[in-house]
Amino acid sequence: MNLLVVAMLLFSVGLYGVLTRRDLVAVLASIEVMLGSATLLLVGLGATGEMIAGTQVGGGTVEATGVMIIVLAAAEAAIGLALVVAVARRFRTTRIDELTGVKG
Amino acid sequence: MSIESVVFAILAGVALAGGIVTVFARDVTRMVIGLAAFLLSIAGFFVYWKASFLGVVQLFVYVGGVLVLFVFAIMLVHRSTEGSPYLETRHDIASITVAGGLFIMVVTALKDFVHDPVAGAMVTGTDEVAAVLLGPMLTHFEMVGVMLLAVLVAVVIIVGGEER
Amino acid sequence: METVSLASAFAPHIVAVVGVALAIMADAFGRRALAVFGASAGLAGGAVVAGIAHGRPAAISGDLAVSGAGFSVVSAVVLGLAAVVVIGSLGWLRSTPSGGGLAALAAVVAIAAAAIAQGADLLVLLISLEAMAVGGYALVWSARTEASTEAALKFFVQGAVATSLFVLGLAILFGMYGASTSYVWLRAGMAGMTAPPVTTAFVLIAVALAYKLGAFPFHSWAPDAFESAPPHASALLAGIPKLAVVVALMFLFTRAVFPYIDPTIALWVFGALAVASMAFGVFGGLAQRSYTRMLAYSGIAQVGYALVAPALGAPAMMAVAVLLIAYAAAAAVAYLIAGYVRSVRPEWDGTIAGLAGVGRSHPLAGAALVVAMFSLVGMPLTAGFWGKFLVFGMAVSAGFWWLALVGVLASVVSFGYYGAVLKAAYFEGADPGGQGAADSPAPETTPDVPAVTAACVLTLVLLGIGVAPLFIGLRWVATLLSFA
Amino acid sequence: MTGIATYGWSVVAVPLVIAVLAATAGRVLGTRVAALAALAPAWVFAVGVAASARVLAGEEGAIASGSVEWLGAGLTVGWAIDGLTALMLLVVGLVAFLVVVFSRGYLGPGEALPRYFAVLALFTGAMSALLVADGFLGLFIGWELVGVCSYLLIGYWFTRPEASTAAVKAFLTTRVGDMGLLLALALLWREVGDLSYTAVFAAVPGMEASTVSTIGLLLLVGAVGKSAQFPLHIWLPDAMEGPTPVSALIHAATMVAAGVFLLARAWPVVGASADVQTIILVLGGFTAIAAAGSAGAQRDIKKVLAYSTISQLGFMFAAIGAGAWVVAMFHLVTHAAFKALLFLGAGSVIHATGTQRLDAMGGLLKKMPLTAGTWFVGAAALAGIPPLSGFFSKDEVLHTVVGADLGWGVMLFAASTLTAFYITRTTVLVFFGSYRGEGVPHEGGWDLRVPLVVLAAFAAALGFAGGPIAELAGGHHGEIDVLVASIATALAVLGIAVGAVSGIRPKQGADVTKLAFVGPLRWARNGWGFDEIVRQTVTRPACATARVLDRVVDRGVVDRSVEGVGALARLVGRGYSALQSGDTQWYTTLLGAGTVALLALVAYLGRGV
Amino acid sequence: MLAVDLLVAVPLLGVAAVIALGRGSATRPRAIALAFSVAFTAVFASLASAGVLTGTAVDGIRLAREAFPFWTLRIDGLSAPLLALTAVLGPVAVLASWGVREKAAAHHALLLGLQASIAGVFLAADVILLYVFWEAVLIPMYFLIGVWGHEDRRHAAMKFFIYTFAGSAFMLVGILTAVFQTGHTGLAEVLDSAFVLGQPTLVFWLIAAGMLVKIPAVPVHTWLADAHVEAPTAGSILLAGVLLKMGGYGLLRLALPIAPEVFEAARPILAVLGGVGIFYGAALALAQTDLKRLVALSSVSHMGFVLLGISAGTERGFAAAMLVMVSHGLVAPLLFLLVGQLYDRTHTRDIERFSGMGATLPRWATLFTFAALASLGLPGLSGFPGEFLAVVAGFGAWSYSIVPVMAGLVLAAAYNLRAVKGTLHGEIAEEWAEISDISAGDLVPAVVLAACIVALGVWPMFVLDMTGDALALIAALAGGM
Repeated sequence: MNLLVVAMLLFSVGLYGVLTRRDLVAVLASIEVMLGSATLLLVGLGATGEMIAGTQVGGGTVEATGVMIIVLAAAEAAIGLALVVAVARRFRTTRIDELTGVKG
Repeated sequence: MSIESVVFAILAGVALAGGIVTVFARDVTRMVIGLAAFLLSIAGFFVYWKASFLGVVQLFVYVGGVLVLFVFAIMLVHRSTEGSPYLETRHDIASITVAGGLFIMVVTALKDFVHDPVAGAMVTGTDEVAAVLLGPMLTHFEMVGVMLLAVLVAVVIIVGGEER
Repeated sequence: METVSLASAFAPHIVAVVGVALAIMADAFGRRALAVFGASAGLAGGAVVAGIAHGRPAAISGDLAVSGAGFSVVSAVVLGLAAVVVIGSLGWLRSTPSGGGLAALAAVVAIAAAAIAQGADLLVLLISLEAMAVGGYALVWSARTEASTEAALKFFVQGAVATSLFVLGLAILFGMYGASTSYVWLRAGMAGMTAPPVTTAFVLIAVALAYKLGAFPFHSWAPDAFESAPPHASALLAGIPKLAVVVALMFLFTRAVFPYIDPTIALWVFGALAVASMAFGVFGGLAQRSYTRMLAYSGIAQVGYALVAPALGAPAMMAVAVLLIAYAAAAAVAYLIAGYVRSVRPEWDGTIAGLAGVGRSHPLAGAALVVAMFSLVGMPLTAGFWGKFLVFGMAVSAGFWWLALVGVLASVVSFGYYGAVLKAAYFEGADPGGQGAADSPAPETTPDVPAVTAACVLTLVLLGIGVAPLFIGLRWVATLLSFA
Repeated sequence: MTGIATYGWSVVAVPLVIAVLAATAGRVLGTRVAALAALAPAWVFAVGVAASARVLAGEEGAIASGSVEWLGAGLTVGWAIDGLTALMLLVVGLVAFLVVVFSRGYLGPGEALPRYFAVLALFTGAMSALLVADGFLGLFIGWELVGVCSYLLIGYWFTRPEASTAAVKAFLTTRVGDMGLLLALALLWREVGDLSYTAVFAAVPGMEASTVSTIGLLLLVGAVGKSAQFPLHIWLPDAMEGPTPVSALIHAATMVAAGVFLLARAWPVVGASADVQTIILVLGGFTAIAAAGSAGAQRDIKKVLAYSTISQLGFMFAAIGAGAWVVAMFHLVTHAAFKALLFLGAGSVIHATGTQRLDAMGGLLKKMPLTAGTWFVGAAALAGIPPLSGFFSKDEVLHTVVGADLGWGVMLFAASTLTAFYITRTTVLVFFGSYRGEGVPHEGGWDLRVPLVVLAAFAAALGFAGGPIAELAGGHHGEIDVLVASIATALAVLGIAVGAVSGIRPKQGADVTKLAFVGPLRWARNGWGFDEIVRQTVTRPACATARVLDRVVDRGVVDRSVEGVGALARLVGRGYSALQSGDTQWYTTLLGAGTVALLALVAYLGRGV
Repeated sequence: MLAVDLLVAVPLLGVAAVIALGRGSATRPRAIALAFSVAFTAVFASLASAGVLTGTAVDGIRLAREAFPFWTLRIDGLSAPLLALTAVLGPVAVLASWGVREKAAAHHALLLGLQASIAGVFLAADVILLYVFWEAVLIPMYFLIGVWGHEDRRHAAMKFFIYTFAGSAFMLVGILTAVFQTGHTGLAEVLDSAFVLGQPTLVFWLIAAGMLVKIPAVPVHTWLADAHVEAPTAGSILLAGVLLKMGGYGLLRLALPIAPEVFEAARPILAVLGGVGIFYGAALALAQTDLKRLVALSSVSHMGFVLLGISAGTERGFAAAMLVMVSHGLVAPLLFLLVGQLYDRTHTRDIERFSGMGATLPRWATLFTFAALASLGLPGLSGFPGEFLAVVAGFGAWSYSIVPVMAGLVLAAAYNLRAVKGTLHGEIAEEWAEISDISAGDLVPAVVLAACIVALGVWPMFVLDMTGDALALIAALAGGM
């Protein structure tokens, strides 16, 4: 049960980071924390060794799915950083609370 | 206090510490270190659960790739902005309730259904993973390929400068 | 369900990917026009292939994709509509730096949408959502203005959070029940259980999809993104992804994975989202002065009407498909016309009032605008009417006449802003007898011909679907879009 | 010759056709349009004569009748000519013909003649329709058409604001009465299911008393409206704004008599309930005395005659109230003759002096001997001097009313005295003393003089035709009551004496009414102030409520609430769009909050499982 | 029979013809439009041979063999008189907009489109088709008011559209419930299997709400005045002439038969709405200074009689409602035509500023007086039979509680005559001394309407023969006499 607690705690901390950190890069870091903790939970739950519907729960597919998600997270980080760089170039700042031009 | 629980505790501790430092660090470098610690602990978990291939992938992709990406971004970004690398956080009630709420809701929902992973339960080796990746999950593999291609094109367009 | 090979299920997508590759290469050599044609041709090819496949009854192939009947039709519509919009954006893409790359990205978004519409595996869904999101961020950013950069970033941050929620939901489901992320296996694994973890996963995945749809309270990205994005990009991003995601949502929640969840939960979750989105979209739209931002709010309202379907359960799938096909086409027309007006009136400040006299000075664009607006309102003689007729009809026959009444009254209030566009386009300008607002075209404007042609093609589609059923009934729609 | 009576409907059709011809071809005909218009009443008179001849020759039942299903089963429009109708056709035909002749001279060439004569012909047709109708529906159609013709003719000189106001006032007041009649029809339709006279009269015994008296009362309301009895009499004095020949025809002889004709025609219904009769008696008596009083104080020659008409109609209503509708018809006929004569006489005087004010006339006996002579015959007949027609008919009225109710009998005696007083006063003011107006008054042309002579002849002779008139009307002719006759005549002489004294005026410029009690005189002159009461209690509040309803209720409440809903929607919209604050982290918080809310909702819903 | 379908097809062809041929010039479109609207009248006349004038029902050709055949048209006793009215008003509307110069092609195309959808509403024998045409009517009207209207046209067009669209929104939910619960969309089948309906009260009142907004009944009438004041003459003619009748027609065609017992319970409410409508409309009209607004509010009063007639629940009452609808369909357009012609000359509709027009415009004044008398219900003109029958039927059903209706009738006389007095009577205002009387061209539509008014006034059986036994069937349904 404490795997669930650890993973969800990390997820919540990451989410809190996203919601409160001033700096864009820090927000990205928090997003990575969230995705990492979600992956951890996925693999952790997968590794319980239960037998469901005749097949070994977990096994190769869990790891393969893990790999897929890590790749996705990396892609996410890449495009995120690209956007952050674009914002930095255009707005000369990375403070998220100054980016409120578009509203209404 | 079996060996497993001790290892688990250590890894969990490092992960939590890394996460918290990443989120609450005042200084950029301390944040990066925290992130590195967090990612390493995740890799540790995977290895601890015998998902060694996954651990290695995590290590290479994250620690090697993404972290370096972060460092470059930070250098790129903070060079162009005269702002001090001082990062503050805007603590407010709404964010705490949302984050905490999510935690409480999910944990209460799952707490009596989830069993802790049993070390060694996942008897997988690299060849099983390869067999799965190139077997039933081949389609996912190719789709991820297309997706990465898209990301590549997008990043080049966004950051590729004006000359094109 | 006789199985059909996985390759043939994903055949349309593969054909389209060839187009993408072609586009990227062409752009590399600086041949932007060729890139646009390549991407559009790829999409069109994919649409044709999907169209051919619609004859077969719906079948899950290789545990990953479902094809045949309604699913293939939706996939064909998605790809076909995207092809038209990409060709329609030729003018814009040719004049903007790295236009070819953007065309490729637009094609990727369409392919991902088609994959979502035919997905029968959570991971396929996740990867496609991610691909569509990435394409979306780039397209929104491509206006290269301060506003679009900021909007793209906001789009990204919320997208990332939504993706992580999706992964969390996937983790719970896959971790606890499935030997694989495929619907078939998940359903076998869960074997009818409705334990709290299942409902939690239900909510988390629903939230991720609702975010992609732009339903209230997950809508915040839509107004900013669609207002600051180039109108041609919004034309692609506004309607097509919503159509695919709703079909996936209906298939996932009412048929494949969660059919035995207590119907009141589905009614309450989706009903609440539906009514909230309608209210927010409709009333929010009234307060808008900018034309594209108003269209974004109207998108939220249309999603509200669409989310009535999942609240009713599986039989409403055909109805919501018709509703959103009509919306996708109408939204594409509305945004393409915005692109056209911007090309003809460079001094247009993007406001609805700024459209003064467009109907009189540009009859074709005006006519397209009229049909699009009336289709979005749901007026008879346009496709939008049949969408609402079927969805609210389903609601009424399920006994929720009040839900239908809320929906229909929301459409009435929505005329407040749709009508304002027509009012500006036709009633403004001098009193009868005067020409429209001074629209002597500035010397160097080149009218965006591809955009208005694409808009007119889609207008004819809207009118066609609107008038045909009067004569030949709705049976052909039922057979075409049956998701049995 | 008497065959033409069979075409009952022609009495309506011919005048209508002539009216259309006069209106369209009027421009071309010039003054000859009068000749064309004269054909209409001539035809009506001819049919009347033919029909009367056949009735007097003893032919029973309706001479010519027919009906057509106008609005579906039961609602038929029919026509039939019997004795009563024939009598009225005679009266209408004759007076209308003479009025058309008189109008030819009275109206100058510059006037819009086609419009005048077309409406006059239309009026003849409408009046005939009313008379010839064989059912209440046909009667109602004629009734309303006659009202409109009166409106059009009163407002003939529409450029004069007083004329157009008077026309509207006339139509609205009679319209109020018509509503009573309409309600009566609705009630009859509900009770009987068929509006033709025969069906209604057959059904009356079957109905319970309260319904019959309600119908009677409602019919009375219609009659009061049309015959300008109290309280709906206020329009007649103002109606004098119309051309004088019109007043002679419509507001003396024909239209105002329609009320009496209605009560006579519907006698089986009206007579069936005693309390309706008493109400008619009281109403008639009161109107007679009150109007006679006002007539005495007027300064305008036509207003005197207007109040006189109201008073004489009051006599007829009293007679009907007393149960003798035949006597009322007899008095109606004689009154039509001498009152039309007086009006045309007044017309001739106005034509000559150019004014209607009594204090600008005087001494016209020498200048207009023929008008004066005919006027004397009319005035004497009105006053009830034997052997003129007025004496006989009024005597019979007095006889029956005294027989029914002594109190009201005495009132009528006083009224007839007052009648003698005001007609003599007017006669003296107009024809004796010295001429107080400008210019040189002289007799009119032949078309002004001939009608006067003809009418004078009838006014004189009709008294002796009591028998045939009564027979036509469907009743029998009573003998002269010597006692009543002698008292009446004595009182008439007294009235004449007092009238003569009050009529003598000093030379130029003296105020005509320099009598001691000036205050009550002005009160009497404007109809005992009743006109003002109605304006304060009905017309002004009606317009006020209309304005309030429009300004406050409609635009203020109903419309504003509709526009308000729109504004509210916009307000809510502004609130929602403020939600889009532009801050990324607020957006993401919203997303997170939504997720947590849904999780809570699902947990709450799933708690039972 | 093909002719029935032609009634919708001909105006649509007209729309195409006007757009194709008439684009450039300002005079050609009106000629084409006139040709096609007269053709519409001719097609309707040809239907007379099929016995339409004596109430026999004629079916349109059955195009679709599908199980969901929406396109089924039918003309019967209930729709024949109103179609006849449309046939008369079509050409009149075109003639009334003879002077429209700018965007003439679009104007006449919209007029013909409006006529097509109006014919569609009255012919539709399928509930969905009825709703489609019901909404389709709004589109041309919205543009007619919006583009060719007067100063405040934009707000008026928006208010008109949203208000009636909201009404028909309720109606749509009612129709959806009926269609999806009975499983049919054909009007006959839906009515036959109406017993299946879950909540008949709900369905009745949802559909009736749409109708009451359209009639308009009193609380929901404020859109009418604004729409009329700002609409161009041709728009007002068709709006007052036929659009208002769709409400009454809908009540008899759809709302009543679908839930007769609910109608029985609703009759008192309808009666009150009718009575209040008559009195309130008349009182408002009395207080107006704008001539067109006065005529618009008089329509509210006249349509109150329709509600009164329908609320009587008997065949007599329905006949009265039909008569008032047809008569008002002739009188109101004539009034709007005349007011339009006056506006073209004086560019104002304010009664206070007019005086003595009777002398300056004799021909116009005669027609205006004629129209005012027809409007106040003078016997011999079309207003009387309908209103008389409504009062008689109303009295039969509600006895003495219809006294306010009597007051309404007196007020009707008051506001009509006040309008005549205000404009025609009094000294000749020097301001308008030199304006010219209406030309022969202007006279044609006015005389056509006047002739119909007299014909209907003298012989109302024209309409009652046309309704045949349709009203009796509905009355039998409603349990009335």
